[in-house]
Amino acid sequence: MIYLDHNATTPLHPRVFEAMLPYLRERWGNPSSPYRFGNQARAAVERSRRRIAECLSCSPTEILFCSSGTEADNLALRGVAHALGARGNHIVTTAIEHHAVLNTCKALESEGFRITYLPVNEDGIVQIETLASVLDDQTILVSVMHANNETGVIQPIKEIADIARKRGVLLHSDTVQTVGKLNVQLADLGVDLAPVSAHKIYGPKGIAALYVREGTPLAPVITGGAQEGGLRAGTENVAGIVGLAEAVALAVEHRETEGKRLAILRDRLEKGVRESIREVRINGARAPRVPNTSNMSFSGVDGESIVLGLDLCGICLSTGSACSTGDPEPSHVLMAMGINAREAQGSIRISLGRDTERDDIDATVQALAATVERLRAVSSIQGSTEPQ
Amino acid sequence: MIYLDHNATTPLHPRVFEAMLPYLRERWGNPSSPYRFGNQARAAVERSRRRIAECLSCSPTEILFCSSGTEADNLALRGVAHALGARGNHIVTTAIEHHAVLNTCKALESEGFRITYLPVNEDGIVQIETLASVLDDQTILVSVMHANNETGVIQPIKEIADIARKRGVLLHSDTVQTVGKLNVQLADLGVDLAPVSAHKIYGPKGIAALYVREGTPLAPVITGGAQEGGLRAGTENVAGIVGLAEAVALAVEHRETEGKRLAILRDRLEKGVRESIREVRINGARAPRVPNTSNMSFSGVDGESIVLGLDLCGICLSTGSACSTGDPEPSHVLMAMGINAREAQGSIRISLGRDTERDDIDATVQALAATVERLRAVSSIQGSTEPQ
Amino acid sequence: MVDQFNDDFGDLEASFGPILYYNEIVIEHFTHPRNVGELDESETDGFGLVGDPFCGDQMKLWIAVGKDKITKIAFKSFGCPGAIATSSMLTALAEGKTIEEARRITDDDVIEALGGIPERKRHCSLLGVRALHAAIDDWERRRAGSADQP
Amino acid sequence: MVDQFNDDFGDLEASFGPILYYNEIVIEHFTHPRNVGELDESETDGFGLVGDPFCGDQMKLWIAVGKDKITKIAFKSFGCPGAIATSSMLTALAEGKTIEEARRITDDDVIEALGGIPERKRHCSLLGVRALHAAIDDWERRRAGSADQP
Ligand SMILES: Cc1ncc(COP(=O)(O)O)c(C=O)c1O
Ligand SMILES: Cc1ncc(COP(=O)(O)O)c(C=O)c1O
Repeated sequence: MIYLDHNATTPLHPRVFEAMLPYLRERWGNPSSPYRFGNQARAAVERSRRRIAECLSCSPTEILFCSSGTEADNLALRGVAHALGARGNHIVTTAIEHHAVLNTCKALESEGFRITYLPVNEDGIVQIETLASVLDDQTILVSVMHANNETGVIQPIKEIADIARKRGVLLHSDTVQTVGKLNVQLADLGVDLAPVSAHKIYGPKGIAALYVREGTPLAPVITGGAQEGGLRAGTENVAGIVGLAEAVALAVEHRETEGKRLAILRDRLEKGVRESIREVRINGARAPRVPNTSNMSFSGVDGESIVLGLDLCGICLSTGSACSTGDPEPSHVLMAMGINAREAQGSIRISLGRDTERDDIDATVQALAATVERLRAVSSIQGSTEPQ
Repeated sequence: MIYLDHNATTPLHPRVFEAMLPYLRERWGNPSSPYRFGNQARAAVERSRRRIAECLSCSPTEILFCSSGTEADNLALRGVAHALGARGNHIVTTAIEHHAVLNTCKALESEGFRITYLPVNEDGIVQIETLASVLDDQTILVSVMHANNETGVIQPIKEIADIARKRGVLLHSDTVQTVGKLNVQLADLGVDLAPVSAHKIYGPKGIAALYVREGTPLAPVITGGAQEGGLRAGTENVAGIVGLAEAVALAVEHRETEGKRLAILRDRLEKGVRESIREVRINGARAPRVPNTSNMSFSGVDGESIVLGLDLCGICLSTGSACSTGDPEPSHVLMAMGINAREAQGSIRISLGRDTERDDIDATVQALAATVERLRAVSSIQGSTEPQ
Repeated sequence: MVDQFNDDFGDLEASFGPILYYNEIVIEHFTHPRNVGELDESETDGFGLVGDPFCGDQMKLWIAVGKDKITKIAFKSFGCPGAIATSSMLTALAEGKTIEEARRITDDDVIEALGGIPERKRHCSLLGVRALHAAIDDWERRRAGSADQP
Repeated sequence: MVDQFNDDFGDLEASFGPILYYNEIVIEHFTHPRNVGELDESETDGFGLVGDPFCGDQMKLWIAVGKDKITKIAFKSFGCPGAIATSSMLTALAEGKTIEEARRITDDDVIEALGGIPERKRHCSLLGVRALHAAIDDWERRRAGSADQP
């Protein structure tokens, strides 16, 4: 199997698995229990928190554990909205956010919040010129992702942070796809809230963290016991937390060398595809991108058909974000970039990872060329020759 | 180590660990991915759902996965409150619920919901005579736990369900402490919502399920992708889900024999304590209780001091629920039963489990007697001889 | 290779979440669709073009009719695997049938012949049936047109 | 046995959640409290009884004073390990001290002598200091009382 969907999920790194094992087997105490066996589990949680904080340049008390990138995004958005709802009801986000942010904004909209969706240009970059003008005295939060999960396009977070800070507005940035891919130094980045999801960085599924800058007002989404300073109740997933810390450490440790390696492979992939398949468009190619992601549109064919065709060759890739797959609507990210619905429908995302080798890339180019050709022979739409 | 805090958490059963392993190692796909490697993970999730449904007598579509018993309680309470908020704003619960329910009710109170807390009698049983009279045409939900986590006292859920159903009010029952201890047949029990937490039944931490009876209106707490029918977004914790299913199956399989075994050990413990320590009160002893739990008050000594004293002998037990430990307030459960603050302060919970043997019980009785005696020698309060 | 994955699946559709699981017959029709192509203008007796505004799929279908029977059929489809496989199966079912018989082919017939397709792909099978009806209508119009001619 | 667990702990207090981690000195004073007991009415020069309404803890403290020095001290405590250990350490610090010196003992002195106690248990250490002050006040009252007498 050639797996090229690392933006959807990644395998557990053996070192992460090893780190988790003692907490699945011998050290299974409840971190909130008052005896030493519980303290042992507590120590593991707090050591993990400290480790993650060191890797991402923040203070341990600024790291909250929760169960997924999605939950972290919910805690950030709902948490700030409910903490500051009395001060203002306006939130600014973008048209290209992950559904974890978009659908949470929709939910907040139905609670009475006003949401502004910033547009992106054809390269997939958020138009920050408009940001300053949409902020008003009701604005409590700006949420702009660090890099897009479908295209890999990096957003100008520091500039956005400057604007937000000047206006006294909090900034959440969805960093789920950038930890381990970009140099995420939270203190530097200028954001107030940022999630990390373990399963995107060779950690386990079911665990994540939210960075919450010191002093950021936040209401809990899940209430109950006093865990996580009362901001996220529920018995801690100790093994998961230890795994997350190990995964973050690995991600930071290997970021530079892996990034360089993957950028070369990604470029090889795109060159190969351009050379062997006509009428292909690489979405976001002109923008700065994370090194592992490539998003392509093939005119006249359907993305799902390409995915199945390649699956039958033992190659795993997807049409876009995993959680919207099976959804018949074309990618909201590509549509926001001005790509028409039919072209968006013919798009796939290829995301490389630690296990990706040069041979995998070459085999994928070949399989992709053959599949697209076969599908185009079946297709009732002849690419650009078809009047739309 | 003698571990007698199984109501706080339990070790991972080797069979559960074995069941999880393939999903931590080889089968790490994202269940929402459109290729077969993703389908493999999806199949594991759906098979687990079916298995749990079979064990608990409900339909697979009535089982939602989430990350903890606490989250399941939040989803039940907030989910119904937000789905039915337009119809009514009154919720009835009890004074002895777990903080996952109590603090969520408090949060809903600050959103404008009205909460009625039913009292319990001195045996710790909810006074259902008062239930019918507190229901009004604004009542949308009743939440009464199946058995209390501190005392083990079983609540008359079927009678409560009859009343709730007659009045057309939904019923949530916190079954976190009863799955595997009582015969939880969800269809029979008459409840509309009920949680299961894996780590209480020899499963992993960080995974749970909520039973939601077909047709029960529910709003999501965590929004994003389309996972769990849109009711709980976030990439699924596949290994955790598989582990939960295995744990539920084991819990149901061993319930009867384990229950009988533990009831005998629990009775031996209580007899031993009564015989070797004066001025002890077994809280809830006259009520029907789950077989593994015993809650005791020793006059003149502090619960935390007993816990540390026994910890130093290698025996793990606690003063009450793990998530309120370290909290200086005496147990709200015991206080609700009419026990005064100082006596409540001198209480401990002993909860037995699969690894508990007769020798452990005898060693615990001895250590407990010695510790209480030593602490009473230091104590400024001489039990009943002390005027209060 | 398909089999390696198949053992895991039962009636998964009943539960939650997006499942794009296609069975082996569907996959076979997707990888080797029957009657792909176009008929020459000269041999075309009916043509249908339909689109699914919901998912963006599109299908073109050509028929040649002799003695009220569909003697030749060809299609081209733009769409997901479900669209391609159902298009293919529809043409396989329609070929050699009389116009009357062909008109009675339903989307359920197509799905049954394929051994089922994912619930959320059922609408794909309508595309083929609609394209066939459009082509038959076209054939009837053309026949009426030529009959009108002196 | 304590050591087996100790290696894991640093400055855990800085982070989240209830941590009831006591160091070895605290545990030693908890398991072997100094000066436990009561002084006879006859040898008691001062007595203090204080309670912590917040946590329900209670402490009784007796002193015997000779030449302005605390010659004997005894206590009884109802409360958590922190309360017992701080009570014990307070008596150890106060024994042999002059009244003046004893009055200057602060809760921080007690905590320092114990090598620290959990943040949320700091209030326990106040109990001992307050009980000692109460006993000294009582001693002063008694002395004033006997001085008043002809
Ligand atoms: C940008 C982004 N945000 C949030 C998420 C959600 O994270 P999780 O899968 O851990 O819920 C994802 C992954 O799907 C993502 O790519
Ligand atoms: C009755 C009850 N409800 C809810 C919970 C919370 O479950 P979890 O620890 O999985 O968050 C617990 C356990 O602490 C419990 O005993």
